[in-house]
Amino acid sequence: METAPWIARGADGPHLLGSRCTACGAVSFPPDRAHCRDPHCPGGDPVVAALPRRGRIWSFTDCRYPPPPPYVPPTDPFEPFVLVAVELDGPGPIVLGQAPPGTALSSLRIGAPAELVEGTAAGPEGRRFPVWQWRPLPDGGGDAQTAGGVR
Amino acid sequence: METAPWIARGADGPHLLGSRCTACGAVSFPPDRAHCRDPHCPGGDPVVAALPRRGRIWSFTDCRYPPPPPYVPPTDPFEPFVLVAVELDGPGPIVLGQAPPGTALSSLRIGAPAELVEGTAAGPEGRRFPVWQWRPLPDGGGDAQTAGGVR
Amino acid sequence: MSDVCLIGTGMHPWGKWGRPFTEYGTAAARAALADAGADASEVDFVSGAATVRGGYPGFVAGAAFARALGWRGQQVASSYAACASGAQAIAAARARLLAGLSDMALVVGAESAPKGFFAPLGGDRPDDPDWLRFRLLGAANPLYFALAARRRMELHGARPEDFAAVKAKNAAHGAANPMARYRKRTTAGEVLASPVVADPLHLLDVCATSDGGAALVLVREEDARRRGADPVRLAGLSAAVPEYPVAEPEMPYLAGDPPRAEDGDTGGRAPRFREANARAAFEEAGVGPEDLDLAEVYDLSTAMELDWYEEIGLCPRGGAEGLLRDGATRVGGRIPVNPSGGLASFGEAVPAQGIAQVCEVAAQLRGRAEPERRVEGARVGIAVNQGLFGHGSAAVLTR
Amino acid sequence: MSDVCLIGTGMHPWGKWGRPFTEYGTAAARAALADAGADASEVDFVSGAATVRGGYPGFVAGAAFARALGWRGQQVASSYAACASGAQAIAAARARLLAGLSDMALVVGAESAPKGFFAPLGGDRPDDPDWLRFRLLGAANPLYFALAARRRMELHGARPEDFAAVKAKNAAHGAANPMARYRKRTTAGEVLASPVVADPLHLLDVCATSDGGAALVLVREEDARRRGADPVRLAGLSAAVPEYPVAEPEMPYLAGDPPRAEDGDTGGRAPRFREANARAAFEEAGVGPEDLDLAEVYDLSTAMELDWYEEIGLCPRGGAEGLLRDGATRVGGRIPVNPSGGLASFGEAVPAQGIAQVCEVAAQLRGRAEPERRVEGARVGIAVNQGLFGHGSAAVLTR
Ligand SMILES: [Zn+2]
Ligand SMILES: [Zn+2]
Repeated sequence: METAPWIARGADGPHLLGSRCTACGAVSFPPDRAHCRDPHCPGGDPVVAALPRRGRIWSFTDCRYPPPPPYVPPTDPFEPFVLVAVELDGPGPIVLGQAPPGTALSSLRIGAPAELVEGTAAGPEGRRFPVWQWRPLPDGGGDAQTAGGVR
Repeated sequence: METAPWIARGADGPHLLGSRCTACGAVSFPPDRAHCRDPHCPGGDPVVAALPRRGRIWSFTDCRYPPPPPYVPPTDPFEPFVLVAVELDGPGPIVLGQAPPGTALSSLRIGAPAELVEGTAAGPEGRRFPVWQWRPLPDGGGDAQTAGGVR
Repeated sequence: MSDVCLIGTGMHPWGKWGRPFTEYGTAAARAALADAGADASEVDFVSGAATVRGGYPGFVAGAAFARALGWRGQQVASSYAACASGAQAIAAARARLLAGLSDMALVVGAESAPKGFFAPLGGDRPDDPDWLRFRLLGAANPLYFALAARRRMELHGARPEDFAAVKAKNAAHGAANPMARYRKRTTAGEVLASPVVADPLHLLDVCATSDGGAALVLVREEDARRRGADPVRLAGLSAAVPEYPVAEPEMPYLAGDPPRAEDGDTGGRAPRFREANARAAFEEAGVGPEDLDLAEVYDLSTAMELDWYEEIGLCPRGGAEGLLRDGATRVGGRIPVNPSGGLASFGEAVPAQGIAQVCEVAAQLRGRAEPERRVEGARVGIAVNQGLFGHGSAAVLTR
Repeated sequence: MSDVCLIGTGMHPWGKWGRPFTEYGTAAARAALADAGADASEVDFVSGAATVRGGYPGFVAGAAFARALGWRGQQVASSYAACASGAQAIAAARARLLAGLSDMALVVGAESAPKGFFAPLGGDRPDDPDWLRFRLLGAANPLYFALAARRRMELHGARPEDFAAVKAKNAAHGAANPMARYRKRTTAGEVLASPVVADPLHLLDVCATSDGGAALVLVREEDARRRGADPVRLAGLSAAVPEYPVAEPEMPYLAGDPPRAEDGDTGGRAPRFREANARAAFEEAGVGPEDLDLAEVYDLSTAMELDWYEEIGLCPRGGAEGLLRDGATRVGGRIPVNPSGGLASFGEAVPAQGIAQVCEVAAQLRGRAEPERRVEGARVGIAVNQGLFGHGSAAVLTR
C-alpha cells in the first residue's frame, strides 16, 4: 500500500472518503464497494462520499510496545503513539486513527472535539505514505460531553 | 530446514527413519511422534525405526515447470526433475522422492526395483541440505511387476 | 426423518476477475435468494465455506458474507476442508435444519484465486506436510495427479488419448454453460499438443484456478412444499475421513500407510475415502449408482475423472476407459458425467466448487440446464469431491 | 426436542510447550474419551476447531485430529471463528446429534501459539481489515481492549484499580487450577505496578497467548442416561453475528457503523452481539441470568470482564464495578465469574479456549473442580466468548 487510501482534500481541509448508499443513505468507512450493508435497505448502490472532517472523541489510548508487522514503526527506537476513536459529526461512524506524533494522552478527553489532519505512516523499505490522523481541538465545552457520551 | 530430516546411514547404505509402534508394529513415515495412528492399536508408542532402503516403483512422473515456494529450484534456469513413488520392501509404506538429477523418465517402470540414495536439495539463500532420492535399479525381472502392481 | 431441500441456487460466473471473494459470494447469495423467492430476512443460518487465500475474512467467511449481505443477528458458521469446504458448509446447514435449530440456511462459498500453482502459505513449517512436500520434493498438485494417472495407465490400460477425451467431453459441456470460465470446445488433439506438465498429464489435462462464488438456500422439505418452491431433495451427504491404513500417498503427504502386518500385502484394505463417501451418501439417500442420471465429479485432472467413475460405482474397477470410449458419460449418453463442464471448464475455485457442483446437479434435476448440455428427465444425481489430506465428500440429490 | 449432553471433557494443560497443536488436541481428546468411558470407535463425528497458526493441518483441524487419533472413516468438520471457533465446533456437533445424523461427537480444539502480540498473516492484503488495522494504524489487539476500557471508565466510573481487582480475583481462582498456565496469586498492586501496554491497561490486565488443547464428548441425552454417564446438559448455544448497525469499531475494523438516519443518535440500536448471544442461549435453555450459578466469560482484558457482567445480565449497565467490589464474582460470592481463572490464568489458546470454558462449566456442575475454586451445588452455568469481526458465542449448561 503505497498511497493513502480514502483521504481527499476539500475546501475546508482533508477529509475521509467513505461510501453513502443511494437508496437508504447508509454511510460506511472504509467505503463499501459492491452493496449497501444495511439489511433494511431497499437496494441501493454505495457511492463515494466525503465524510465530515470533525467529530468528538469517543475513546482513546496509546501504544507503548511496537505493534507486529505489517505495522512499520516510523522511528527506531519505537516511540509510543496515541490512538483515538472519533465519532464523526452527523453522527457519522466512529473512526479510529493515530493522533499526530507528540500528542499527549493527557490532552485528550472523551467528548472533546477533534479534526482530521494528514500525516504520514511508514511502509516497508523506508517508504512513507499519507494517512489520516485525529488532532484534538480545544474543548468547545458544554454539549461535547453529551455528544460523545451517548454511544 | 537446514539438515536432512529422517535420513540415517546404515551398514548397507542410507535409509529413511520412520516410526514403528511398540504395540502393533504400525510403521509411519515421516515418523509419528506422540501416538500410533492405527485405530485398532491396543496402545503403543511410536519409536524411531530404520525403514528398508529398497522397494519397487509404485508410480512416477516428472515436473516440467518450477514448483512454487517453499520449493527452491537447485538450478537456474529450472531443470525438470523426476518424482518417484516407491513401495518399500516389507511391504512398507509408499514413499515419494525425487530421482537423482539426470534420471530419464524412460528408464522407469512400475514394479521395477529402486533404492534410496542421498542427494541434496536447495534451500533459501543458496543453502543446500541433504535429502533422500530414489535411484532406479536394473530390473530384477519376474515378480517385480506383481509386487508393484498389487497396490 | 424429514429431508432437506434446496429451493434456490446462485452462482457468480467463474473467471479471473481480481475482486475480493466476498463480492462473488454475495452476488451468488443474492441470486440464490432470488431463485428461492426468499427474502434475506428469512435466513437464520449463514454457513460459509472458508477460503485460506482471502486474508482473515476468508477464515471467517460465514461472518464475512453475513456482514456484506447485511448483519441480521443470524447464527453463523465457517467450515474449511480445502476442496471439500463447500460440502462441509452444506453439511452444517443440513444438520441445523434437520435438528430444527434453523429454518432457512444460506450456504455460500467464494474464492479469489492467485495465479498459477496453488502454493502453501509463507513461513517455515516443518511440521506441516503441505510445506514439506514443496520444500523437500517440489511435489506440486499436478505431480500427485500424474502419479495416479500413470498408475491408472499401468493397471487399467488408460492412454493419454483417454485423458484427452475426458477434457474434450467436458469442454463441450462447458461451452454451453454461461457460468463456466472456459466456454470453448477443445479437441483431444489440442490436449495432447499442449505442453506436458507432469508426465503423462498435459497442461489441458490439469485444472486451473479460478475466481467464483456459489450459494444455496436450504429449507426442510415440508417448508419447501409449503412455499410452493421448485425443490431438490438433498437426500444423502457424507464428508468423512478415510479408514487407516491408506496405501496411496494422498496429497499433501510424503508417504502412504503400509498394510497392517496381519493383513499382508493385499488384505484388510478399506475402500478409499472417495468410494466410502459415495457409498455413505447413497445409503442415506436410499438409492444406488444404478439409479443415477448424472454425476458431477472432481476432475482436478482428466485422469482423476476416470477414477471417479469406478469409485462412485458407474462401472467396476478398470471399466472407466470403456465407459468413456462408449460415450456413456457424454451428455446424451447413458450416464453423463460433468454436464456442467467440470473443473476442466471452470477451473477450481476451492470453497465454491463443491457448492457449484450441487448447483449444477440441482439445475439438471430442475430441467434448467441449457439445452445443449441438459440431461433430460434427470431425477437422481451425485456430486463428489475431495479435499487435501485424503478427505472428501459426496452429495446425492433427488427430485 | 431432546437435549445434547457432555459426557466427557478433557484438556491438555495450557503453557508454552512448543509442540504441534495436534499433540495437545489428541491428548485432550483421549482424556475426554476416558472421562466419558467411551471408546474411540464409538465416535462417528469429529468436529475440529481450526487454527490459522498451525499450517495447513490447522485449517483442516478436524481431519488432522481424526488422523492423529486413528482414521476410522468418521464424518468430520473443521470450524473457524477466531476465539469463537470452539463454540462453532460445538454447535456443529450438537446439530448433528440432534438431527440424528451422528450418535457420538468428539469436539477438539488446540493451538500452538507464537510469542507476543497476535499478528496477521504475511503478504499485502489491502482488502483485509485485519491487515489494514496493523499497517495503517498499528492497532494491535490491546489497543481495542484499551479503547473499550477507557470508555468504561468514562461511562461507568471504572478505575484501573477495578481492572486490577479482576486480575487478582481470577489469578486466585487459577492458582488452584492444574490446567491453568499461570498458577500463582497476583495482587492488584502487582497489576498496577506492571508496565502500561495501552493506557489504561497494564501488562497484567491483558491476556497472553498460550498453547493448549481441549475436547468434549457429546451424545444425546437419552444415550447419556443409557450409558450411566455423569452428564451435563448443553441446554443453549448461540453463535451469531450482530445486527446492523454496530456502533463500536469492533476488532479488527477501522470504524463502526453510524446509526440509521431515521433512528437518530440513540434510537434503534440492537443489543450488542454479546448480549444477543447470551439472550439466545438463555432462551434456548429456558433459564435466565437469575438462574446462573457461575459464568465463564472471555476476559481478553480485565476491563472486558466487567462489560460481560452486564452483557450476560448479572447486573444492569454500569453495575459491574459494584458487583466486583462486593466480591459477588469471587468463588464464594453470589455469582462466581471465571472460577477457572479465566484467560487471566490461562492465556488464550484461540480455538481451544471456547471449549475449555465449557470444560470448566461442566467440571463445576459435576462438582469436580478443585475445592479451593469450587462453586458448591452449581446447576446452571454459562460460557461466553467473542471472535474477531464482531461475532461471538454463548453456551448455557445445566445439570
Ligand atoms: Zn442502503
Ligand atoms: Zn500401534
